[in-house]
Amino acid sequence: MSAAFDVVLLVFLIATAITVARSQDLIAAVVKFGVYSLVMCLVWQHRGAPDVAITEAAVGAGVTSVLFLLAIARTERAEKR
Amino acid sequence: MRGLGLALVLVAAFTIVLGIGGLPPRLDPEGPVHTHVGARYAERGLEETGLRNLVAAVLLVYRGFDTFLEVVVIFTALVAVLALPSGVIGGTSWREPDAETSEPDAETSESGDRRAAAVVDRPDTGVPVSNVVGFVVRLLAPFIAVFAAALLYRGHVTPGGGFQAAAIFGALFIALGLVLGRAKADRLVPRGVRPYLQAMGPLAFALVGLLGWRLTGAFLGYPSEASAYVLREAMVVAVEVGIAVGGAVILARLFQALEGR
Amino acid sequence: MELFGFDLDYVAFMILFCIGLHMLVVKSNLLKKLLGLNVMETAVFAFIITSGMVDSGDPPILVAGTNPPFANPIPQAMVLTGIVVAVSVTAVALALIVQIHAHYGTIEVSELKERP
Amino acid sequence: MSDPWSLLVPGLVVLPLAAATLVPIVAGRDPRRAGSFTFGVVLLVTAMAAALVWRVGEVGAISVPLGGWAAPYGIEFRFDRFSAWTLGLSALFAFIVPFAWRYLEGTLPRSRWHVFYALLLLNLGGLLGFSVTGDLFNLFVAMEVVSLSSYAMVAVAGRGVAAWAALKYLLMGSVSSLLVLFGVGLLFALTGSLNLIDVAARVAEAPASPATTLALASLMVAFMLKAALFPLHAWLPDAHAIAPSPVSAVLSGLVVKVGIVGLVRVLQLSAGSGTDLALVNQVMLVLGTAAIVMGAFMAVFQDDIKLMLAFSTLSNIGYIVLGLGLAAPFAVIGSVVHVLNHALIKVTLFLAAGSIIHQTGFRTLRDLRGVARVMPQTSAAMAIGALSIVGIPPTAGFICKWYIALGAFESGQGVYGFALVFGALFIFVYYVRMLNAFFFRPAVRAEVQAAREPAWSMRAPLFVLAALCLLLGIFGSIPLAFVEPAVVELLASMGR
Repeated sequence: MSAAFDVVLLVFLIATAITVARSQDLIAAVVKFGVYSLVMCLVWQHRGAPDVAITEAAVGAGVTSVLFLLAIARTERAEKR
Repeated sequence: MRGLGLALVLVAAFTIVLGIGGLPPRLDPEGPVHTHVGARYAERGLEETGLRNLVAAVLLVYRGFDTFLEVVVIFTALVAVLALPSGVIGGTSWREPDAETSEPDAETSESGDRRAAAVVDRPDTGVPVSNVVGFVVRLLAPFIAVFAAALLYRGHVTPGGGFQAAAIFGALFIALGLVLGRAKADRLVPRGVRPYLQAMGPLAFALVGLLGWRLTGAFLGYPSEASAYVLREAMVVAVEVGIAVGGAVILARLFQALEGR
Repeated sequence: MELFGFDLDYVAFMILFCIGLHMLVVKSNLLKKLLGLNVMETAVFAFIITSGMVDSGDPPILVAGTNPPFANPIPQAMVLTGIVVAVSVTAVALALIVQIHAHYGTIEVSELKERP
Repeated sequence: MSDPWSLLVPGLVVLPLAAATLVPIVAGRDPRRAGSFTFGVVLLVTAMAAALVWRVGEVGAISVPLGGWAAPYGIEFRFDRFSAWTLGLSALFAFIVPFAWRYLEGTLPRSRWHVFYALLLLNLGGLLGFSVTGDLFNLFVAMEVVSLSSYAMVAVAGRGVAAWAALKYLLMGSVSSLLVLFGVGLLFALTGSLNLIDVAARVAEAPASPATTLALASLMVAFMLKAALFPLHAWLPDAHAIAPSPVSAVLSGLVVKVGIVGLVRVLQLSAGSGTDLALVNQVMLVLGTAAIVMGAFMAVFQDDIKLMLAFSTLSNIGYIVLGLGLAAPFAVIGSVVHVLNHALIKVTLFLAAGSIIHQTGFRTLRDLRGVARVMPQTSAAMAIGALSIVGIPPTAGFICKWYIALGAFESGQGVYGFALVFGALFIFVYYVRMLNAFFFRPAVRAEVQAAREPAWSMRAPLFVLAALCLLLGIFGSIPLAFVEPAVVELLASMGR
């Protein structure tokens, strides 16, 4: 059960990372990055690191995403190809 | 670029796979990771530091200097952001904004720079916040503050600690700034005390470190006798509060600067 | 968990590292590059944390209900520091990107290279 | 009473960092006070470093367990003969800070002066921490303090162009930092320890594994990237040329040395690891030689004097790496001393170039023709710096290169000795080009003819630095003799 959960989390993690890389709308990319960070938090919680999980949720997912969104608001939203 | 990128990634993947294949088996309680330094922390950490959360014990007591430098790093980030020319990144002065009208160009900047700066208009940050959001933030603010304080205070025993509290305090400032408007939010932390508050993390460490040297003969040492329990506790709390307050103010100011204030 | 003799966690983090590296090298958009750097960083953090795990171990918090063996606290402390460092670097990079956009009007490397 | 020496080593690091947080408070409404305060702090740090160097000469390496936790359970600071470089480092800051007093006028609005000084102090503190720490993770965090303040200092005075150069520097620097972190994490997974000496011992005990190789390779590539060793140098020229001149001096003279100090650490780590050291040395020899030649080659075609100096840094990093790669006593001693001597010379050159650019407003050789007639003193300092860096006896640059060349011939790898001499000739060419333009060509710009010598606070540091370039050449055997025992010990641990 636990092992299966692990595998699902890891696969989901990789999938989110790929969607971050692929989305051309930067706001979407940042939101997906937030999701990626939150999933990473779950992984860490699961690996016996609750301190790091809380920090990643607050700093990695929270603060980083907000700072990114501010920067997007002042630059461009679409990634050009 | 694309081909080069792919090649680089493949080389990196290949090297890493080769390398991590040679690591000792993970999860093995007899592996080197668990039998050396970590084992001693697990055995004697509580007795030596008085902290039940061993991560906090490592961060604050065993490897306090790392955390000191970490606090210095986020302070550096604030200074770095404030170092950028005004007009784009806001709030270049970390005291009251001086009446600086002329901004001489650097030896390196070109005339184009001046033009660009003139064209840039301050972003529109006066987005009205909906009543619902305003209400919810006001309602939750005290609870969020209590939660952050609890994370800080209970950090010895449960997961949490200075930085997590800082992030949440910082987020609270930011949310209140959006809801209450800038003027009121600015009054929450008067400008005059900001230079002191943002310096609190490194300063708390430096002072506690000096005190520790005076008491134990080692910089950042904590008295270990049972009788000095209260003093030791006070030193740990001083450092944690320094990290939390300093960190929160720095995060809020980074937000403001990126927002263009 | 193992896969072809490799630890599954390590393999997953290597893949994440490579996705981040690919974003950093190939993407032309500066914000995308920065996101790639963040993905890489998280992958390295995950690697470090995972290396400190122990079989059926509890988090390293000595309270009622947790028993040895404990996960190693040092990698966790390292990663906590690393996360704060990463967010600091990201903040500075974002400020620089805003500055670049104000001056050049673009944040695409391909276009930046064409301008003086 | 506690032992004061145990406070002095961490104090060396904590003092500038804590002082940096106080700069805005001290500056108050008068930004000039920030400069005097910073200068005071730097002088104090220099005095502390001098006391420590003297002490090391008397009693040998000082090891300070921070928090009283003996290694490997806590962080250990080690001040040994290699750490003598911290004295030179803080002393050079003591020249750069007063130079910046007047330089900042007209370069940076007053409202940002204290930010600039705070960044300088943070940079100094990080460099000192990086140099004295004996702990791998502490090394990483200290390096981040250095890097982050360096990125900011590149962008501090310019607008878009500088921000773009700074961002390129930041992205490269972050990759390098990440590789360091990865390497440290791998080493921790292998040994369960973070203390440098302990890790080295445990790596030596353990059977050789590809994971060890990956960790060491990752660290090595990371530090080569930080040192801008060819072919990982692409970020350097822009960042160093666009930054304000005192910053260029710090970056080119001191910050790139982070990579070199790191490389020495990795060599210490890999001494017993079963890694093929001969191969590592071969790689360093080839890259070092390539860096010397390419740096010189690219510098020849530059017209911008600061770009020229930036490319010359590439060559000199090449010399240092070449010396380390030769792994012969003479060569390594030469390299270790050249870390400091190159810093001294490069700071002299960048400050001189900064004065010239500050006074005339031009930065290309074409525009600056004839500048020596109106600024003879500054130009003379520049000339002394140029002769030093080429390696003309009796200057500071000569003795190091001489030792490296001696090492090459002594260890039977004379071909690298010839490469070194050839590189020096190449370097000679472009410095002659520069001096020729300054001294022997008629001025083409009216502004240059109208220029004057800069203020005394800018000239005085330059004179002392130029004098030091000569003195360290004449009395060059003193630093060489000082580091010799440490180098011999290092080489012995590597089986040489």
